[in-house]
Amino acid sequence: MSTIELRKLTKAFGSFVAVRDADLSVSAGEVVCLLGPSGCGKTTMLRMIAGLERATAGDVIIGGKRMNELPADQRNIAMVFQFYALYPALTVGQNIAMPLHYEKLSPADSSARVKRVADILHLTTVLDRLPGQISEGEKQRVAVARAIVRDPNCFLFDEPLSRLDVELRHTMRSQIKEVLQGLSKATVIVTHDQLEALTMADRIAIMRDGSIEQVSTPHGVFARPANVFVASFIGTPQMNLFEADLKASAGGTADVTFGGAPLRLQTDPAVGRLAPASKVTIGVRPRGLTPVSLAAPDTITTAAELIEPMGAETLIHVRGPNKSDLRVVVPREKRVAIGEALHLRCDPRQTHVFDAQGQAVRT
Amino acid sequence: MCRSACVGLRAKGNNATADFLGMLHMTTTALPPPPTAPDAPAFLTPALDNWRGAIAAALVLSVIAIAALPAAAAFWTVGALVALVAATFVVNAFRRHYYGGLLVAPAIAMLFVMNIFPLLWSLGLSFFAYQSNRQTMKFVGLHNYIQALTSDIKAPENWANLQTTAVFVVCTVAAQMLVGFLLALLFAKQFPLRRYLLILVLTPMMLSVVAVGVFYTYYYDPTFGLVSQVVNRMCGCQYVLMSNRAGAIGGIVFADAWMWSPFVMLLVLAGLVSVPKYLYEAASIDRVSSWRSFWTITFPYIRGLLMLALLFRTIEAFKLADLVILLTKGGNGTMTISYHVLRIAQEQNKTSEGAALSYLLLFVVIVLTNLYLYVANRRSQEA
Amino acid sequence: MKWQTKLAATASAAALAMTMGVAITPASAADVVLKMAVPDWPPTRIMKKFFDEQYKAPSGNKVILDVDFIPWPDFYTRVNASLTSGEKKYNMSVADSQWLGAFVEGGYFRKVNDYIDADPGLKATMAEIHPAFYDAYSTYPYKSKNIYGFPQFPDVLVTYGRKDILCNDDEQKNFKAKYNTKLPCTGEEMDNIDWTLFQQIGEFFQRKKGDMLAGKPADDDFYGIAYQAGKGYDFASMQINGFIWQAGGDIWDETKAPNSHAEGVVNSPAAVGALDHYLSLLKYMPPVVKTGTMDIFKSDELFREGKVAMNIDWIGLGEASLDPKTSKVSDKLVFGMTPGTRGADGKMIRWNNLGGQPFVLMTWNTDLQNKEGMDFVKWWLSPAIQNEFAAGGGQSAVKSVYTDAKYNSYRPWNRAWAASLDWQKDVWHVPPFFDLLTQQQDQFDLAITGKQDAKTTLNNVAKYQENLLKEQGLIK
Amino acid sequence: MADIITKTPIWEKLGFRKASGVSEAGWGHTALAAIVSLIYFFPVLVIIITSFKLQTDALAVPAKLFPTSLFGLLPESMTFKPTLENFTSVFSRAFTNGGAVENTGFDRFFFNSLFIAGTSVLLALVIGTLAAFGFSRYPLKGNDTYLFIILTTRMLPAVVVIIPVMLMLRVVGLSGSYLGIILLYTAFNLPFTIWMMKSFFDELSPDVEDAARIDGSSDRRVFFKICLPQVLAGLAATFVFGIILTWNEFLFALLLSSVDTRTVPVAMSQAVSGGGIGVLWGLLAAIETLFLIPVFLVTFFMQNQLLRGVTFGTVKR
Repeated sequence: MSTIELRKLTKAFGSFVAVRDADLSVSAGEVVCLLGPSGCGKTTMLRMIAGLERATAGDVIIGGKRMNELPADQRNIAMVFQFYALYPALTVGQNIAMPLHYEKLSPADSSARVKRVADILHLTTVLDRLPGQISEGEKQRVAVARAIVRDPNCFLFDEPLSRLDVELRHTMRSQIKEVLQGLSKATVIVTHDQLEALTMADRIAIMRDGSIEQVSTPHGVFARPANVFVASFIGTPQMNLFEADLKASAGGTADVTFGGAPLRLQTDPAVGRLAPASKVTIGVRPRGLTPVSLAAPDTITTAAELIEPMGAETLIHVRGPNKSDLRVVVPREKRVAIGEALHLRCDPRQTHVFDAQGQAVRT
Repeated sequence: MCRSACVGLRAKGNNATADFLGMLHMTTTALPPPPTAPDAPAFLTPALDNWRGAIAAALVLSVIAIAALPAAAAFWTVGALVALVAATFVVNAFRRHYYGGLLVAPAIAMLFVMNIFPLLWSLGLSFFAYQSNRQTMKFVGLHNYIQALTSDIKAPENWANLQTTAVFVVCTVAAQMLVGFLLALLFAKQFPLRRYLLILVLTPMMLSVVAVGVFYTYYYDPTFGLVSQVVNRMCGCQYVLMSNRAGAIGGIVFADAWMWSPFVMLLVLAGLVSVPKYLYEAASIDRVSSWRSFWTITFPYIRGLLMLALLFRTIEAFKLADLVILLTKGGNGTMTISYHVLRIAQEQNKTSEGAALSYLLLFVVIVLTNLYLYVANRRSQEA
Repeated sequence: MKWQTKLAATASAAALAMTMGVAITPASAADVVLKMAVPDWPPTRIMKKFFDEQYKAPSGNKVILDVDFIPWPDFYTRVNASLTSGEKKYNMSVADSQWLGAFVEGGYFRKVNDYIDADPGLKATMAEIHPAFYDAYSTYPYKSKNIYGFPQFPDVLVTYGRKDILCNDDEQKNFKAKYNTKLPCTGEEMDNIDWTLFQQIGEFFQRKKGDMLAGKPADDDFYGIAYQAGKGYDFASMQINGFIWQAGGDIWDETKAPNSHAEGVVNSPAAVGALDHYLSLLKYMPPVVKTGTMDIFKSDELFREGKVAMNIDWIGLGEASLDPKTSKVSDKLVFGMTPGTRGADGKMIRWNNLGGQPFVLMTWNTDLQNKEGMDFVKWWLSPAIQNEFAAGGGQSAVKSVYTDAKYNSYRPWNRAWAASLDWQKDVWHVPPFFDLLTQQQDQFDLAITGKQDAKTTLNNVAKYQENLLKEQGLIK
Repeated sequence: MADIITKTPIWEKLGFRKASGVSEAGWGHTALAAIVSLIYFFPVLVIIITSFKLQTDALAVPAKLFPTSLFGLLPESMTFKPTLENFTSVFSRAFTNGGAVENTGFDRFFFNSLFIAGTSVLLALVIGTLAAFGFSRYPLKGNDTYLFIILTTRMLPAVVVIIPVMLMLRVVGLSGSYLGIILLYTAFNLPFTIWMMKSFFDELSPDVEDAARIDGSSDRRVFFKICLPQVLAGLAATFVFGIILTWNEFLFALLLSSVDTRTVPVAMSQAVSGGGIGVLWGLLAAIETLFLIPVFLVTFFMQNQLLRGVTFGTVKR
């Protein structure tokens, strides 16, 4: 049984609350990413799971056992640190073998295990070097090797790829994912890079200011953001969010006023439950806006301001009603001149309505 | 950018000294070579940066001055010539952009004048028969050294004093390292009031040696002393700590170790608090036992400092004289070689004999230091 | 610029301060400065005070006595280093009598016969000085005609006693019962103590804490006798020499060089017996004696704190006993001459090593400085000043002063002073004095701490001295 | 490129999770440390207590350790009446029995100690920092050997150099002056100043300096504006370390100072000999107590910098 369950986990440093009432469960073989901006409490949460910080309130349950009181060394977990925490006085091989001393293996077994993970992570040639003498990518792999060399309850990764350059990050990402897939352990990865989270995780927990805002699959957080924060945090280019006044809504069609101009949108039927004349936030992915040739009740009238070719597509910054900035992604073939008027239609599948509290309105 | 490679290369050299420093992670950062400078002046050009010429001229003139002029005038002449040579070096360095040399020059000059020159002076003196209270001087070659090593009156005494010194060095350095290390472990945590308690432990090394010595005679005094009073009360007997050799040595070692353990503690503590915390966290996740994590994580961090502390304290222990003078006057088999040198050179005014003995002592210290550096270095390369 | 400005400001401030330190205000041209190195203690403080208050140079010059008061423990180190480094800093200095040879031979201390011969008044004063002190303080070689020094503070050993203990009726009665002798109580009775009686007093007054002492339970362990038995400087030798001379032995006699020897004299049976006698009394003394650090200060401290009944020590330490601030026995004091050895004929044989210090002039002084210095000496040795000095706590070796009836009233120990003068001798004054002394002290310390017997000790001393003196060409 | 990144301690630059092995402990640990510290401090405490005692109290048997009976809780024999007399005696007292109260010169001696120690440590800091920068940035051939030789100048017994030094100072007319003793102490402080400061310069990231040079800063500007501000903590540590070692120096001070430049450790013997009668315990303790205060305060307020500084470059941060 390799699961992690957090119940109402809270950590306060004096009056500052780093993590507040966090609930999360990770099942065996599942990879969960803790994603959020710097200082949102994700590392603190990971350290509480590891036992490096003591929870102020709530429970940490690993493998079905409550672990709150146990120090890190009795929780049987493996962790990869942000700066790898390689023991500077030991060789790579000795570093990897370090967790094995606890299991009291024979030297032969131990070196066989080290050899095996070194093979997996392509470290065989550097086993005799000191950490100061190897490259960043190798250090990263040593840190992973040290984690997988034994059979822990779960894996924890703290910003594992943050110190690598873009290319290396890409390869390491797939390598780590590959390694993890073969292990069927509960894994928690802390990252502030959404691409990392989206590619590596089975589920993503998005955190802000110590609270978990949403836990869902990569597809889920992208397609069905639970609130304005998640909507704005996930996806590049960022989702367009604008405030509007709801006039009336029925049967999946809503009439709103956006910057003085009326607009008719296809929305989730649940919008109908909102009181008329309430403030809402409309979120539309840049790829969910399509320029059409003529103005219509369901289009927003804007003017192109800045054009950024992105290769396959083109990103256009447009000026909308009430001087709002909107981003539109159009296919490469579509040519737009600066100052040209654009009438944008919203794709109902990529249009989200958030209520005055910022929560998504959905069935 | 060859920084780490350069260090690595140097650390593999055979010179024990350089290795030791390499072991201490003394990294050096090389700068790109300075922009092209004018060529050095020819040997015979009378230029202010012609240091080769200046050295040659100064040597010749010095010899003439020493031979021809009265002592005081010769002194000043030679001094002026040395200053001239130094000036040519500085001008040379300046013209050719040897900034390293310019930066180091004041320190070297200071050390030369105040340390190295007097040392050479007394080295020279050790080849003469010279007593400072009698103004006659006669060249005797190695006589003073031979006497110190073979004379049937002086040699056994020197040898016995050296042995006593060895006992002191071993005991007091061991005690200081142990106590200092334990104290450092005690303070290597963050706890309430740590700041205030730490300064209490650091205080002994700020005291004046005279006061410490005098007050320890008071603590050890059989009639008035606190130690004796406590022991007398407990055993009901008459306790005299310094009445035999073991007691006298123990008493001096205790006072010395008490005074200087904080020094070791300071160095070790500095090492302990600079171990990154995340290494301990990783170790606890990897379920490394605390014994093992001490040897694999903590010890590598403080090893350099422990060795440095050991080196500093050993050198100082060889010079142990003040506490001996204050506590026993060298009685009860506590006569150290340094006190012996002090008596010969200072009280009995046998300056050249004292100098010779000092250089023999320096030789012992340097041999031991290098031996120690060699061993330390071997250990660090194995690790 | 901030950094550089600060740096420049700091540097110039430091430079300024240093220049001020270098330029110690020099005396104006007409003044004569006599720079004098002295140990820091009352006799020299009094001298400086008298000089400042009373001295007017007969020449009419303005003479300034610039005194460097150096604490006792470092006095020799400081003066020796100053002289031998050629610093030529001092014009006058207090010295120990034994240092004369060491610094005369090297050309530091100035022979002053010419000045004395030129001044009949001064010559008469010199003749007034007790011969024991004149020989020890002024002459080098010892007892020759060459004059170098003048008494600054002449000193002898006396016995310090506790009236309240010694005169206690119970103690008197018990002592009489045990030894069939009267326990000495007054100064006159103490003058008559021989080493046997001294030993009996030591044996009698060994009291544990709580034992009865003078009618009361003792509040701490108590001992009868104490004398110097320390390894430092000359502490044990000064007492042991007295024992040796009294027993008919001798130390190496420099006045008979180059024909006198150390071997056979220093370790003669009489000397060995004397050292044994000295050692045999140590067991009655406070326990600190076992550590070899019972010097004159420690035994004095024990006496002042009321831990011993009788202590043999220099007069120079006496003032502290009289001061209730530093002494618990200030009102219970009695003084006598030091013990002698009872000869076969029942007469007392007395010898002791003298103490105290002379002061000297330096060879590099200008004539004017020497002249003013000699005028100062003459003034210092004049009876009026010597009397005033004695009244203030000093001692005088000038006959007209110490024979004056009022002399004894100055201090309680002065009664024993004049009587002791006739049997004082001094140790060696030869240049290798410190070699002789340190080796001898080392050996005595081994004997005192029980590591070797008297015979071995003196054999070692004799062997070393014979060798050293031959090496130095002092004996054949 | 890779090894440059290794040398840059990112965690320090980012400012979070500072390199520190200091783990937290609670009041229980405080209690343990307090017991150990107080036992260790006890001999010093006795000196401080003695400074409030009269001579006869100081030597009392059994020892009187308490200035108050705590409302009768302690027996009379263990308590003494505290007095400030020793402290006033440090500065002025009568030198002869019943004589007039005179200035002892200790105000001057304290000033001398402060001035000499302070100036020489600062001077060593200036010269040593320049040299350390030179050794660190412009390594010579056999750099480490030079550094080691500099260290060995402290191995010989001081007595060997003292006579030549005295002679030299006399020849140049500096004997007994502030300048002479300050220069000697400066040389005395230089070796470890160079060692410590070099370790600090070695630790600095060269990238910043390179960047400054690319931006057109002169070498001097790089030193003053870029390097020095980064090693201020190191300067503080070296200063404290130097003060601790210089403050108590005895032999050189004894032989090289005149009446006007005498320092406290030398003058302290006034109380050790007590004017020729033996140790004046209360007075000696009072001098030592006063003497301890400045260096105690400096160390107390700079202990964190000191702890950072005395690693002599043996620890990579």
